Amino acid sequence: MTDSLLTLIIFFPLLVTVVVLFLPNGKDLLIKEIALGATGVQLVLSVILFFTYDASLQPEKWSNAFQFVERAKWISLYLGDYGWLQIDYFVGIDGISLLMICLSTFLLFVGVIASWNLSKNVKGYFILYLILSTSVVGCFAALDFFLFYVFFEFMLLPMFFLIGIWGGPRRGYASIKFFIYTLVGSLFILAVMIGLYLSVEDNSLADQTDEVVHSFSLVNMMDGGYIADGILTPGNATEFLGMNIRWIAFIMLMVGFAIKLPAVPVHTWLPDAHVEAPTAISVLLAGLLLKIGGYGFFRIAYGIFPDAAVSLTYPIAIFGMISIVYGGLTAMAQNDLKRMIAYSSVSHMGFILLGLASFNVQGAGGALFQMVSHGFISGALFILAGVIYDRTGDRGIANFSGLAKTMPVFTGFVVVFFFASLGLPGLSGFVGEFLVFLGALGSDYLPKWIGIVSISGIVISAAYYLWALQRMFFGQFWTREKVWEKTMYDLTARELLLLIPLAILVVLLGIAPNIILGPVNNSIEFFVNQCFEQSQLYLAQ
Amino acid sequence: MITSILTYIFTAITIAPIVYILITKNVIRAVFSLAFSFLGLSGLYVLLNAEFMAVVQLLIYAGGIIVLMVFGLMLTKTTLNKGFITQHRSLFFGSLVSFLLFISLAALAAQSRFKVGFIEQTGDPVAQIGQLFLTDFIIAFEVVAFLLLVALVGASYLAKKSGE
Amino acid sequence: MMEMLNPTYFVFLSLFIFCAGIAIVIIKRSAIFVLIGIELMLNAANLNLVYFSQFDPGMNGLMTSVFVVVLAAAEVSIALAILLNIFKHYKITDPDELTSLKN
Amino acid sequence: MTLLKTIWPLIFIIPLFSGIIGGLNHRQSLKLSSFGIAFGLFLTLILVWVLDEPLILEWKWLESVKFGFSIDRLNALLVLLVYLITLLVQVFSITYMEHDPDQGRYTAKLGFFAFSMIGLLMSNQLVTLFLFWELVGMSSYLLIGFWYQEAGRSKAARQAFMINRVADAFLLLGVIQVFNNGYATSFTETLASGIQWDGFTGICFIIGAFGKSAQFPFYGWLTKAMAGPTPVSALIHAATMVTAGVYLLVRISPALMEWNLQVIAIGGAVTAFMAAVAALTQFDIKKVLAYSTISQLGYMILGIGVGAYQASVFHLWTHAFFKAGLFLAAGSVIHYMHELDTTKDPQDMRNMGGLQKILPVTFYAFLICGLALSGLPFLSGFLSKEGILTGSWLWGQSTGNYLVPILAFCTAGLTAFYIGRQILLVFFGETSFAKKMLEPLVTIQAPLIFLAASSLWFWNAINPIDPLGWFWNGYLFADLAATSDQHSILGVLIGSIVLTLSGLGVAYWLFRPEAEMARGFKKSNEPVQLAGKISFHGWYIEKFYDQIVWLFSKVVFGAGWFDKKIIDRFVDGVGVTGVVIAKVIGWFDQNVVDGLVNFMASISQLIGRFVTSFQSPKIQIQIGWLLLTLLVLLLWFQYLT
Amino acid sequence: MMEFSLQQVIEEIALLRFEAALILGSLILLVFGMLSNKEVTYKVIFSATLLVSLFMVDVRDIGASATGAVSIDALSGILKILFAFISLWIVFFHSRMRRYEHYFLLLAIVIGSSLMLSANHLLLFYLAIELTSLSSYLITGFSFSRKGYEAAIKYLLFGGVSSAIMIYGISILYGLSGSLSISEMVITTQMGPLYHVGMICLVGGLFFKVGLVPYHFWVPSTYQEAPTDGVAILSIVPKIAGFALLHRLLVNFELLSDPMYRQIIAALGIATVLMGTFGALRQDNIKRMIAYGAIAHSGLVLPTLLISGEQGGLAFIWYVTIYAIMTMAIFMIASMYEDFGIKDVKDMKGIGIQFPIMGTLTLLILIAQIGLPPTAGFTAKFYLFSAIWNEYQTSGATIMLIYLIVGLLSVVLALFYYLKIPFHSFLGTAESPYFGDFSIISRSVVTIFTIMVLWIFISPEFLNKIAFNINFIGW
Repeated sequence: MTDSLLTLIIFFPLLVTVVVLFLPNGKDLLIKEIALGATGVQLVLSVILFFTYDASLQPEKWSNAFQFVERAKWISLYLGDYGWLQIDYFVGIDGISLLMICLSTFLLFVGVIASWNLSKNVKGYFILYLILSTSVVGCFAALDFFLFYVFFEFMLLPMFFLIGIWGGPRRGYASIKFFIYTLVGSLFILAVMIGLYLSVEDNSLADQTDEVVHSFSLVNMMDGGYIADGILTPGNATEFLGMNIRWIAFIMLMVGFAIKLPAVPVHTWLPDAHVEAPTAISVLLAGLLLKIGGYGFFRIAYGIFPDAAVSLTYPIAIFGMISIVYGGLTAMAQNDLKRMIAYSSVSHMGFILLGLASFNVQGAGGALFQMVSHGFISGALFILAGVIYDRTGDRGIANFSGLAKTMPVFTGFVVVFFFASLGLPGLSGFVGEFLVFLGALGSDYLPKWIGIVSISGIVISAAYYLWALQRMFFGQFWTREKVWEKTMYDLTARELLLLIPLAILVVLLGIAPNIILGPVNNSIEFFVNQCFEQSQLYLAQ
Repeated sequence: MITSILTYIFTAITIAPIVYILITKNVIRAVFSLAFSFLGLSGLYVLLNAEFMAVVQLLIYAGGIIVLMVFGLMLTKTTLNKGFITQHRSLFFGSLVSFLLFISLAALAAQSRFKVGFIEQTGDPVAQIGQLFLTDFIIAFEVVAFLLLVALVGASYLAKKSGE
Repeated sequence: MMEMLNPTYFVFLSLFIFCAGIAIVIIKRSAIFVLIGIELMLNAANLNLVYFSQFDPGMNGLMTSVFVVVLAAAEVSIALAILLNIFKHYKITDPDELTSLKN
Repeated sequence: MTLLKTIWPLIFIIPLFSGIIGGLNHRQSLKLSSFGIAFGLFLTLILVWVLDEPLILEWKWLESVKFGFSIDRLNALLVLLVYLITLLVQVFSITYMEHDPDQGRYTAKLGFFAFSMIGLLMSNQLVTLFLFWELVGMSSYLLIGFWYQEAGRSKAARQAFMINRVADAFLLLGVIQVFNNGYATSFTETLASGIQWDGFTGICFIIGAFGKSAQFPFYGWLTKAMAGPTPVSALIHAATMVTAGVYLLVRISPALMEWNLQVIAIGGAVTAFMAAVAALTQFDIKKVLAYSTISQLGYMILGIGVGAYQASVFHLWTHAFFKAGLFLAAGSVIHYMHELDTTKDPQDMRNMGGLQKILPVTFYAFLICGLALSGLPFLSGFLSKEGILTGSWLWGQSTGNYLVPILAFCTAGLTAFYIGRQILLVFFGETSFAKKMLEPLVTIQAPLIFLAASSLWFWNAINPIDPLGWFWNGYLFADLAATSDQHSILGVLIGSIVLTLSGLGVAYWLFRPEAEMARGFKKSNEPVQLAGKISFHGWYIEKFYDQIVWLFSKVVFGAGWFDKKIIDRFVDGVGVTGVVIAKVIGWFDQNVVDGLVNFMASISQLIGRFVTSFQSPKIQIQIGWLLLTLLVLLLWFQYLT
Repeated sequence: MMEFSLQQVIEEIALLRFEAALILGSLILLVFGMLSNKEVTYKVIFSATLLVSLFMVDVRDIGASATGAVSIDALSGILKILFAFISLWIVFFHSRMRRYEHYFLLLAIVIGSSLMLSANHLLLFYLAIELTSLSSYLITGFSFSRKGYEAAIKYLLFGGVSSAIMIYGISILYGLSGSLSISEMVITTQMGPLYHVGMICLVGGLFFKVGLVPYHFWVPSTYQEAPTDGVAILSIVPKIAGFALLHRLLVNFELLSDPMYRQIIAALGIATVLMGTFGALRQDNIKRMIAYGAIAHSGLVLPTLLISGEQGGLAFIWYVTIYAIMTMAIFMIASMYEDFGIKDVKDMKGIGIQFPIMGTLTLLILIAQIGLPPTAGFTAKFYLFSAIWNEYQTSGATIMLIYLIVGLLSVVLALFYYLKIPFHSFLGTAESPYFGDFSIISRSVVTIFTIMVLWIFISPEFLNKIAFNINFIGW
């Protein structure tokens, strides 16, 4: 069972997709139930994964840092002078991907419930949804760059259509913008991927030992299995625009993933996409797709180019800082609740950059925790924004007032998640931020002022959340359209079902963050140490 | 000597109608002058030891294609008063392109060395041609037969449609 | 049979016919004219083939020219079949007035 | 020890439970939860009784961060105080909140507050402290904004929280500094290690403490916090929460550098003076008390700065009682003002006067507590204030810096004056309300009487003039008593008594019922001369905040504009993608679908048109192009070979 | 004079048994066509002919005939199988009462194309091209619409000029070398510069067949107006044959050793890619857009001919196979939309929502056309670009780098024009719902194609094996 557990988790929804494909059109409820079941199975399997994961593993190299590894030859091709090209089906997890997979399966499950009310073209929606869930999980589990890239690209189109068909009034614009931005980002990644595969050699699975075998194995890339004169081999003195080619490659990766993350100044697709996407898709967008950018930083940008990462901590941290502060400030200027939350995501994703830039265990752990916690919190926030939108078809902050009177339970949840998002200790949002600050201020690579300026982020986030809270939920009950007053009812059982687990998780993680950080601590430490050691090694070359 | 004179004569018979075609706007006259040109060409063929080809030229071109074109003209004649007069267009562009092509190709041709070496002809050329059709060129012969069938089937089908 | 003519003579002659065909194809407005131009171009090739065939014991050129003539006939017949239909629909045969297929 | 370990979690959790239980039951929630709190109080008494050695509890929160509590005598006593005041406030609220439909929510919030406050007091690890520090802030926010339907109140709640949040950011920075500089991360270890923190870390903590304890320049939030229900003000914004900063400074003061302590002393003194000045001219009954609280907190902070932290803790203790008493009394006044006449602002002192006869119990409670505040001998306030004044005087002597003691003494006089003014204006003179009302239920009276009674000296010390004779002094600072000797100095003693009396005297002279100012008071308006304006507007601290907020909002909207107009466009403007998006913006709104076509057309405008221009629909032109291309190729060959 | 022997003729015919079978089948079709009025009959005979001829191909059967007119290599065997296999699907096009002439001409195109593959003599070469061309002109006219005839006559005139130029080039080459056999023709530098003229004219004839710049003009209007099943054949079979033949020419005449030819061919290829890509951006008509896309595809196949060694051959086989599959699929889809009366992209609003499966299949096929994962289109482009990159690395020719960049650019831009279709069909809203449904047969066939495209991406071993089994010596 555990041998192919990962494959099962990844491809189970795809299997179900085939089933759904052959269902007749009218059976909406059945399709929803099937989708729920599929993501439920995925969730259960990933919980099993979480508990069977061996937390005590202390690897020495990346090649033995991964568990549940499955590897099979996929494409093997002789390229003449270039030797062999080798693409594997290669999946496996370490602590970082473990958390991401668990987060994904949970949010995907939640997302199905969140889209329960859907009535427009249900079948198409859930087919896309299930494809998306396969590709998201696959992305987190892939250890072959090519496989990663395939899953990465695979996400694009379902998302494009999920926004474009089931989205809000300006969905066309938003989806195109999302599509183009992400595509441009992925082209950067593609370029680096090709460069990398030309520069590495990996004979672990090949039959031919007399020839050079170029493989896409991320593990091999992280362990530094370079050929002597590859274009991206450390020590290669090739320069471009006055910078070492490895630095260039790292920057390209950073740009590619920063678009996905997103970091200022390439974040502008995010608010549009979020605002127009349907609720469940916003949840996934914020909860998962952004995390793929962060995960890419961990696994690919930092894992493979630690030397460049060490040398470029300063600008990365500054971009992180700008994202935190600037994202917060812009969030405050928004009049649309969803837009505000979207910008707050930009701000919170800045912490990931900052944490990674600090290059220590606290920072990296904080970044990882921030990804998980932001997944839950932003998911819940988008569900909450969706509640209002469901009732009224409007989300303007200025169009409502005093909702606490008519929707007390709803307001209660809003308060909890707003406070969680603004980093109230005791809720999960704080832990990530705290660790990131701890890392950033304790980093050997960063000046103090970056951390200090970033701390102002927690004030700014409090400012916009509380302001929104005051404007929308407090004061006399009022809505811009009289009709809405009648449609304003409190949370339904289904919505409670969505929000209560999220709230419990947010509180639980805030009080006892070690339940998820504990098992993966070895992985994070190994990640940081390995990055550090390899960076020294590479820089010496 | 005679051959040379004949060659020049036939060349003139070939070129003069072509020049007329270039100048004229009358389609029907152009078609008939084309026939004259072909006549000249078959004369040249005779001089070049290709009597069979000369006959074919006369039969198929002068007898077939020209007639076909005339029929075509008749069937698609637009209006009486317009007659068979057509117009020139892109005169400058067309002349320029063809003139430049002629100049540059001629310049190249003048520098080229063709594979010419006189060989003794044995036997009847026409008989040889007949033999070749059924030996070396058997495939081509059959293919062209099929091609004609295709053209026949297709053209008749199209023509039938136009008649409907 | 007779003295050899300068090869460039025939090459030039065929070149002239070929270029004249090109000029006709481009300049004249009538479809029939264009066909005439094409025929001239084919005949230019034929002239070359026949001329050079003298020096080839396999008579490849001569044979080829026969096939070219046949093909020319087939092509003209198809062209006319299509032209008839065009005339039926458009009442014109000038190809440059057929401009309904635009970019 | 086992007993401790058993009751400790109970003490910790009871308020939360009583809050939840109370919150579930709507009508009787306050009563129910009062029983819970009473039980907790009982347990705390046992705790205080049996506690000898500090109890430390720790567990791993993160790999490198511990989560931990410790219970020693200081926080046990303060927990007792929290319980006590909470109980009184809850009892008081039974009547006060009688008609409020949201009583359950009120109870829940109160319980949550008490829980957070107790957690704060028990915290040993700095992270734990910060956690509860923020929870306290949040519960304060929720309670200030309790009447959320009034826009002003929820706004005040937000502003109060935001000001706190700014200070909290510094506290967080300080905590992180402690971690990163390798200092001990808990109070007990800090004390044991004897390591001094660097000045920056100290300042971060000081700013954090100043924020919570409403010191300059953060004191503005406390006046805003008065938007909450008055019992809440009594509990949170007088007795407990605001003293968290004092408590924190008491805890960390051993680790602070000398100049840090000076900052504390000067900051406290300045705040004490400024707030006292501000209290002079207020019309709002609660605002006077709020400024008074700020001023008294300034005393406590000052005390820490000058090294008299025993006196500070003592003042914290006594102040909790008499200030809670004052607030509850004011609450009682407001409650009945509200019942008497709903048209007038029930908090405006200009509408009051002569309430002595109508609310006798309230009057006496207010009087006693007020005099305790002013520092009359034989009342608790005198004792503790004496300790601080003495400490400041000694400090002045040793450092040569007399600014702090001078401000402290001035404040003493001013305190007496403004509280005297308030008592006179509220309770004396003519009443406009004809009917005499019996003061009602025991739930209102009992807390008042209790608090007034506990403001007498003998509950605290036998000797009415020796602050070190505080009963709890030996309990709390047994090991320290020998090292510092701050028994009152005669000069200080006399000076403070004289100042107090003269302050009261001037107040009486100006505001006795028959005096001109007292009679004109009811129709008086905001002061117009400069000094009065400064005082009335609390040194314009809110204007100052407003300026900052205004600036901030400009930045915010600037950022919003920048994002929309510049970044979006700029990023979009880079590269092909950019042109696409830029065009999209233009077209999409009108016609989503055509946009795609159009922007593609515009990208490829030059190339595309050029390219397709060859694709003339005219066949002969096409052939011409073909031949021209061939010609070009031929020429190319001709020239290149 | 050659020795005459019946044995030779039989041998020659035996080498061409695939074509012979097809010709025989087409004649049977003609006969039955006159007897029967049922379209099913034509379809059955058509497919039976192709099926039978499939068994006539033996990849191992390599050689040249005694007369030198025909020569067969492994590549032509593979491509013949591909032709027959791809053409088979034509019968699944939903058609409105086609006559037997239609199928007969489709067969003629296939016959001409496979003859092209076998041609070693320039006469046969010319005849095969003309056979394909003439049938193509006719098939274009078989849409029996105004615009169809217009496209046909334009195609014919353009093709006539092209073939005239080609035969003129052949005549020049003949004059210079005295031979018409591709493998025997001896080219020496002493011949002088006219040789290049002949060569350019000759190669031009193939450029016309595959639709490369500057011979691409006929493509858009023909693809737009010809009957869709005809275009499907037209855009796949003669094009692939043309490329194979072009490769044979380039190899036999050793043109690739001349950097000048490489440069010119590469430059024309780049121009083709740009022309196709940018031209497609402006199109609204679905088939015209696909036509421009096909031009771009041609431009992308071209560089594989310039790359010698296994890489080039592999990239070629991959690209043309995937191109064949996805082009057949896309035209089948286009014909299905035509049945709804949809010819323009703008008419497709909301159709993907009403018919989600159809929309998804369309989308997947278009993704393959663009060359994105998870479709085999990506793999093909991947091999292609790898090969170009390798060529650039080894030869250092800048033009190959430019080729690579332009190729990548075309992928990006392809995204824009191809995705117009799913964009409209999914994101647009229909003014009124579409009536009717897609025929189940066509849908299943498209599904099969889509699965093929996906499956080859996931499991490329099969195609790799085929590609490796061909003797690439000489590529």
